[in-house]
Amino acid sequence: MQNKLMSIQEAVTTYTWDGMTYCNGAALPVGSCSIAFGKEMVKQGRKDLNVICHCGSQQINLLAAVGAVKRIEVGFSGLEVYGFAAGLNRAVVSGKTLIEDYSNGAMALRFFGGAMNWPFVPATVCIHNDQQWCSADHPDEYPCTRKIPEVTDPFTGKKYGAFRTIRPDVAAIHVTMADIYGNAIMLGTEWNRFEMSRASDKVVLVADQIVHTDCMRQYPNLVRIISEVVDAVVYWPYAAWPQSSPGLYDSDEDHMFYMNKMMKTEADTKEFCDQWVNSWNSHEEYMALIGKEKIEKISQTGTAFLMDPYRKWLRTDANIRELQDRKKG
Amino acid sequence: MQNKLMSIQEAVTTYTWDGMTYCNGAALPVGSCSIAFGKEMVKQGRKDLNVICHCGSQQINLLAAVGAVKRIEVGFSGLEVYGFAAGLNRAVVSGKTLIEDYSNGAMALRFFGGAMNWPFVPATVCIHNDQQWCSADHPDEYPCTRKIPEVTDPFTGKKYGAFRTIRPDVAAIHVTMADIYGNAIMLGTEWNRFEMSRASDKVVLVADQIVHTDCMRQYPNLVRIISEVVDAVVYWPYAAWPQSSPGLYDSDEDHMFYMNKMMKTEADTKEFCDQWVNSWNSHEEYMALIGKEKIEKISQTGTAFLMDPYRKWLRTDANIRELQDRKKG
Amino acid sequence: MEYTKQEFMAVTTGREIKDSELIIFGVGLPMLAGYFAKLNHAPNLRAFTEGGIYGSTPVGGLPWGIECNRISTNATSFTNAIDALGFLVLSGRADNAVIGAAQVDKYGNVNTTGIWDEPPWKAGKYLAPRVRLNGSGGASDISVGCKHYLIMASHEKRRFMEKVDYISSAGYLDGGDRRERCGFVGGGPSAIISTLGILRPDPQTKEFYLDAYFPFTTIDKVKENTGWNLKVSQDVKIVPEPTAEELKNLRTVDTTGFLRKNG
Amino acid sequence: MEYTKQEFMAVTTGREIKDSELIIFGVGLPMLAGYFAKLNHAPNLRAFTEGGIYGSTPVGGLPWGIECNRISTNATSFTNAIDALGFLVLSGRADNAVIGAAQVDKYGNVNTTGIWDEPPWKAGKYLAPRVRLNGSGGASDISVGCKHYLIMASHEKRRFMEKVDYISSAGYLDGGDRRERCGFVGGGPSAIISTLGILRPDPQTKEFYLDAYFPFTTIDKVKENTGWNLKVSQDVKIVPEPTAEELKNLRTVDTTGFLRKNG
Repeated sequence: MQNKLMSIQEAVTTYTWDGMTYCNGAALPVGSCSIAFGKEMVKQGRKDLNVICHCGSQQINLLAAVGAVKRIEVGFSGLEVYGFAAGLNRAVVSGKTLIEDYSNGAMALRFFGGAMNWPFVPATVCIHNDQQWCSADHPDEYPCTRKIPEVTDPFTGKKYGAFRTIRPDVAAIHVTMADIYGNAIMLGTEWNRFEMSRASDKVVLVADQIVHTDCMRQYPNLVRIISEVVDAVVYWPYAAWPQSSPGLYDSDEDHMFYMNKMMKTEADTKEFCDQWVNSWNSHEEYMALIGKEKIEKISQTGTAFLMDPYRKWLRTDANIRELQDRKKG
Repeated sequence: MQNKLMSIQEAVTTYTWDGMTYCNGAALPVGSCSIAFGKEMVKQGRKDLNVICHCGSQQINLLAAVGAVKRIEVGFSGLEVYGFAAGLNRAVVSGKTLIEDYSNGAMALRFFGGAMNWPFVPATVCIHNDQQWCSADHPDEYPCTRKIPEVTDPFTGKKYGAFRTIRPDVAAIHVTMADIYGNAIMLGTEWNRFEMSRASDKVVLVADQIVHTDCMRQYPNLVRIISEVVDAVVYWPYAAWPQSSPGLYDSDEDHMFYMNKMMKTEADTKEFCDQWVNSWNSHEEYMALIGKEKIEKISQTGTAFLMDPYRKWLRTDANIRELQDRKKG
Repeated sequence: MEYTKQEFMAVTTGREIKDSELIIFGVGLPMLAGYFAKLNHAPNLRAFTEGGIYGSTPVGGLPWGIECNRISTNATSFTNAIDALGFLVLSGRADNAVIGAAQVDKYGNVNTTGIWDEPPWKAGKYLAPRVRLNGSGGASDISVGCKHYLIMASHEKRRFMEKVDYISSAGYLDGGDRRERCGFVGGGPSAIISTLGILRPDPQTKEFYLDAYFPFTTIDKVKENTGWNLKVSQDVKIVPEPTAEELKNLRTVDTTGFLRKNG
Repeated sequence: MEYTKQEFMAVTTGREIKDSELIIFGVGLPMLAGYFAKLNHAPNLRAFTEGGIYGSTPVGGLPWGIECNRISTNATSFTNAIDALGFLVLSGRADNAVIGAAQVDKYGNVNTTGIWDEPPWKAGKYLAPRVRLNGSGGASDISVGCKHYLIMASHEKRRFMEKVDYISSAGYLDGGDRRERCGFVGGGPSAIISTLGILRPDPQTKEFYLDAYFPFTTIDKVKENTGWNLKVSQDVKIVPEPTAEELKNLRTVDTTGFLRKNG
C-alpha cells in the first residue's frame, strides 16, 4: 500500500484547478468540513469553481466571498443558527455566483447516483415546486423542464422527475482520522461523505488525526472511506475550525459569527483573508493564529469520549512528519 | 424506549405467516444469516413463502427443501465452496419453487429502491441477457419485457432497464449484537442489511449477543440498524450456525456439508428436521444439540479479536432472562 | 408565571406532536418545540435529524446546527443523509416534522429560498433574488415525504402571503386536490403555528384558516397581519396558556434560554 | 517441480493480473489465482470481494465463501454490497475481475444459472431447468461493469458451446459491436483461461480464438474439446510452465491445498 500523506499546499496544487467541479465534504454548516483546504485554495487563488454540496459551510462562504465560486448546486446554503451565509449570499445576489437549488435529500441521492454512474436518479422530490421550475442554468425558461425532466415509471406509467447525477472532479473530505494509506473513520453523521468518496474522480482526505492501520483492522466496520478510492491524505488537526469535529472539538462560536460578519463586504473579506487565511503556511502557524486558549476551550467537547477507543492508535506529530519526509525521499 | 426482547417462538408466531414476502437477512451463503429463525418457521409450518434475498443460505436451502418456498427472487442461490444448494435446487427443478434470477448487485439496489419507496430503480445490469429475458412469473414470454422493462433516460434519450423495488413484509436480520430496544451492530460485511432494515415493513433482529445501550452510545457510527425501525429482538447465540458470524464463530464445516447432503431428498430432509429442527425448543436444547465440543471448535475463530471492544457491555444470560420476564410483566 | 411569545409558540407546536411518532426536527425553534414534546408528553418520540442522528437529546443548550456536538453527545446511532432524508422521510415512513418558513402562503407552500422584487412565477424568468435565504435544506424532502408536518412562522403580512415568491417546500400548491394529483407520498402540512395562532387547512379547499389564536391578540389583528383574506373557524378557540409544568419542561430543553432572549 | 493442472491454471490466470489494479474476486479458484498474483507480482493490487471486504488476504486456507471469516480476519474495511458491486463494479471503476463459468460460448457469454434440455432461447419459453446451478451472483455485475475481466472454466465440449443455454453474464453477446451497442460501461472479457489454454477475443468479431495452450495438450485436443469451430492464432503459443517461485507463492496462498486435491 502506498503512503499518501501530502502537505496541504501540495494537495491543493495537485488536486485543484480553476474551473473544476469541487466538492467540499462533509459540507456541514456547523460540523465537519474540509475548511483548511478551502483556505489553501483561496491562498493559491483558485477561481471559477463549480461547487457541488448538500449544504453550505464556512468554506463555501469564504470561497464565494472572495469571488472564486462561479456556480453552486446546493440543498441548504446557510450556517444554521449562525445565520445566513453572508459571503455566499452577497455573491448570489450580485449575480457573481449562479445558484442551483435542490433539497438536501436530493443532493445526497445525486451523489449516490454519481457513485453508481447512473444516467439519472429517480426524483420524488424537487418536483412540482420551484426547485424544478427555476434553473440558474436556464434563467429564461419558467417553468424550466430541463433541470429535472420527467421520467415515466415503466411499471405504472406514472410520471416522476429525474435528477442529474454528480461526478465531481475532486472531493476534499474531512474525516476524524485516517491512516497514511487513505482508510478513514468518521465520527458523527456521515452526511454523504461515503457516497461522495465513491462518486468523485479524485479524493483528498483532510484528517484531524492520523492513526495506525491496526486501528482500521480492529474496527473495519467503521472504515467507510477506503484507501482504494483515496488519492491523498492531508494531516491537519482542527481542519474544520471554526466548525466542529465530533469527538475532537466544538464549533468556535465567536469566530463563526465574526467570520460570517466579515464576509458581508469585499473590503472586510479582504481584511479577514489577510489576517486569517494568508497569514499562515505551516500547521504550527495555523494553530498559533487560533490561539492556545481557544484551542483548549473548543477541545473541551462533550463528545470527547467518542475518541477514547482510538487514542492508543494515534500517530504522533513527530512520527507523521517522519513518514511525510520519508515519502518525499 | 421500548424493550423489544421476544422469544424466537413468539417472534415467528407474531411476524411470519403463510404467503408472506420474507427476507432472511443477511442471506449470506457462508456467513451471518438468521438461520435459527428459519428453523422455527419450519417448526411452525410456514408455507407458500415469497422469499427475496440476494444470496441463498442454509436457511433458504432448508425452507425450500421442506416445500415452504413458493417463489424466490435471488442473485446467487448456492452455498459457495460448500456446493450447490441441494434443497433449493430440488424444489426449483421439480417446479415446486419458482425462481426469478437477478444479479447480487441488482438485489442490493432493489432493496435500496424499496427503502426509498421509489417506483423503480435504474438498471444498468440484468439487461441484454437472460436475467432480463427469462421470467418465472411470465414463463411463456421469451424474451420477456415485463420483468425488467425499458426506461428512457430523459437527459440523453438512451435506453436502460428498470428494476422493481423490494418492500418485504418482514425481514429477520441476523446481527452480531443488539440492545433490547433494537439498535444493532454488525461485524463483517453488511451485505444489504442496512437497506433491508429500512425497506421492510417489519424488522425482527436475531442477535448473537445482547449489549447495554451504553455500547451504542460509545460507537454510534457502528449502529447501522436503529431501534426506530425494529419491531422485535430475539436473543439467540449461534443463530447463524452452521454458518459463521464474524467475531464470534466460524462456519461448521462438517455440518454445512452434512446438512446440504440431507436436503437432497425429501426423506433425508425429514430425517434432518426430526433431528436438528424439531428436536429443540429452548436455547439450551439448541446448544446441547450442537454440542459443547463443536461450539468450542467453531468459537476458536481468527476473527475473535473483532469482539474485544464490546465484551464489557455484553449482558449475561441471567440478565437477559430477567429483562425478558420483566417485559412479559 | 411569565413567559415569552416564542416560548408560547414552542409549547403550542409541541402539543401538536404525539407520543411514539417518528419525527424529524430542523434546527432552532423546531428542535426546541420537538424536544419539549418528548420531555413533556411524548417520552417514546422517535426523533432524528437530517444527517441521521438518532436517540439523542440536546446537551448544553440549543444545538447550533443539526450536526452540532450538542446533539451528538448521547446519540445511539449516526448514519447519513440518505438514511434520514431518503429511507425515513422521502419514503413516507416518518410521521411528523417541524419546519420553519420565511414566507408561507394560503395553501401552506413555504419559501425559504429567496425574496424577489418580481418573483419568478410573475417575471417568467429566474433571476438573482434581491435577498438570498438558505434554500430548502431538508424541508422540501419533509414536505413531500412525511405523513404530515408542522410549519412555524412569524405572523407578519409580508410573510403570510397570497402566493409565495418561490415554493421551496410544497404545501397544497394551488389547493384542492392539486397536491394529491402530484402523487406525493406525504399528506402535507397539518398546521401552521404562527406567532399569533394556529392555522389549519380546510379539508376540501386546503386553504389555511384560523383555528385558534393566542390570548394576547385578537382575530382582527391576526387578519390584519395576514396577506390573504383569512377565514376564521366557526368555533375558533383561544390557545390555552402554557402551564407551569410545560414551561418547566420547555426551559429544561432550552437550557441556554434561546427562546427567552428572542422575545 | 510437480504441480497439478489446477495449479497451472491458477498461475496462468494470475499472470493476467497487473499490479495496482482495482480487482474483485469471486470465491474458490478465482480467489486463489488473484491472491497468488498479489503475492507474486502485484503487491499493490487493490482487491475486494462482493460484500465489500477490503484490504484483506485469506488466513487459514481457502475461504469457504466471499464473507468467510478466513477473509475477514485482517480486513481494513467492511462495507456492503451496494458499495462493492454498485459503486466500484457497476459504476465502471473496477479494472479487472476473475469469474467462473459452467458454460461459456464463443463470444464469452457465461452461464452459471441452469442447464436445460431445450434452453429458453430455443424453446421460446422459460421453464424449470433440468439442472439448477447457482445463478449469476456478482458475476453479472462484473460482466457489465469491470473494465475487463477473466473467465475460468473447465475445457470440455459440453461447456465450451456455440451458444450457452442461458446468458447469466454477458460477454460479447452475438459478437461484433453488439455489446458496444448495449451501452455497457465495461469492456467485456479479455480472456478465457481454461484447463487447456488461453482463449482471447478477436478485436473485430469478438469470437474467442486459441492464443496459447498448455504444454500437456495439443491444438487438436483443444479443438476437439471445444463446441464451436475454434480458430487458432497464427502465432499460437505454449503457456510457460509455472516457475518454482510462482508455485511457492501459489501454495502460500493455497494453504490447505485446494488446488492440489482437485487435480
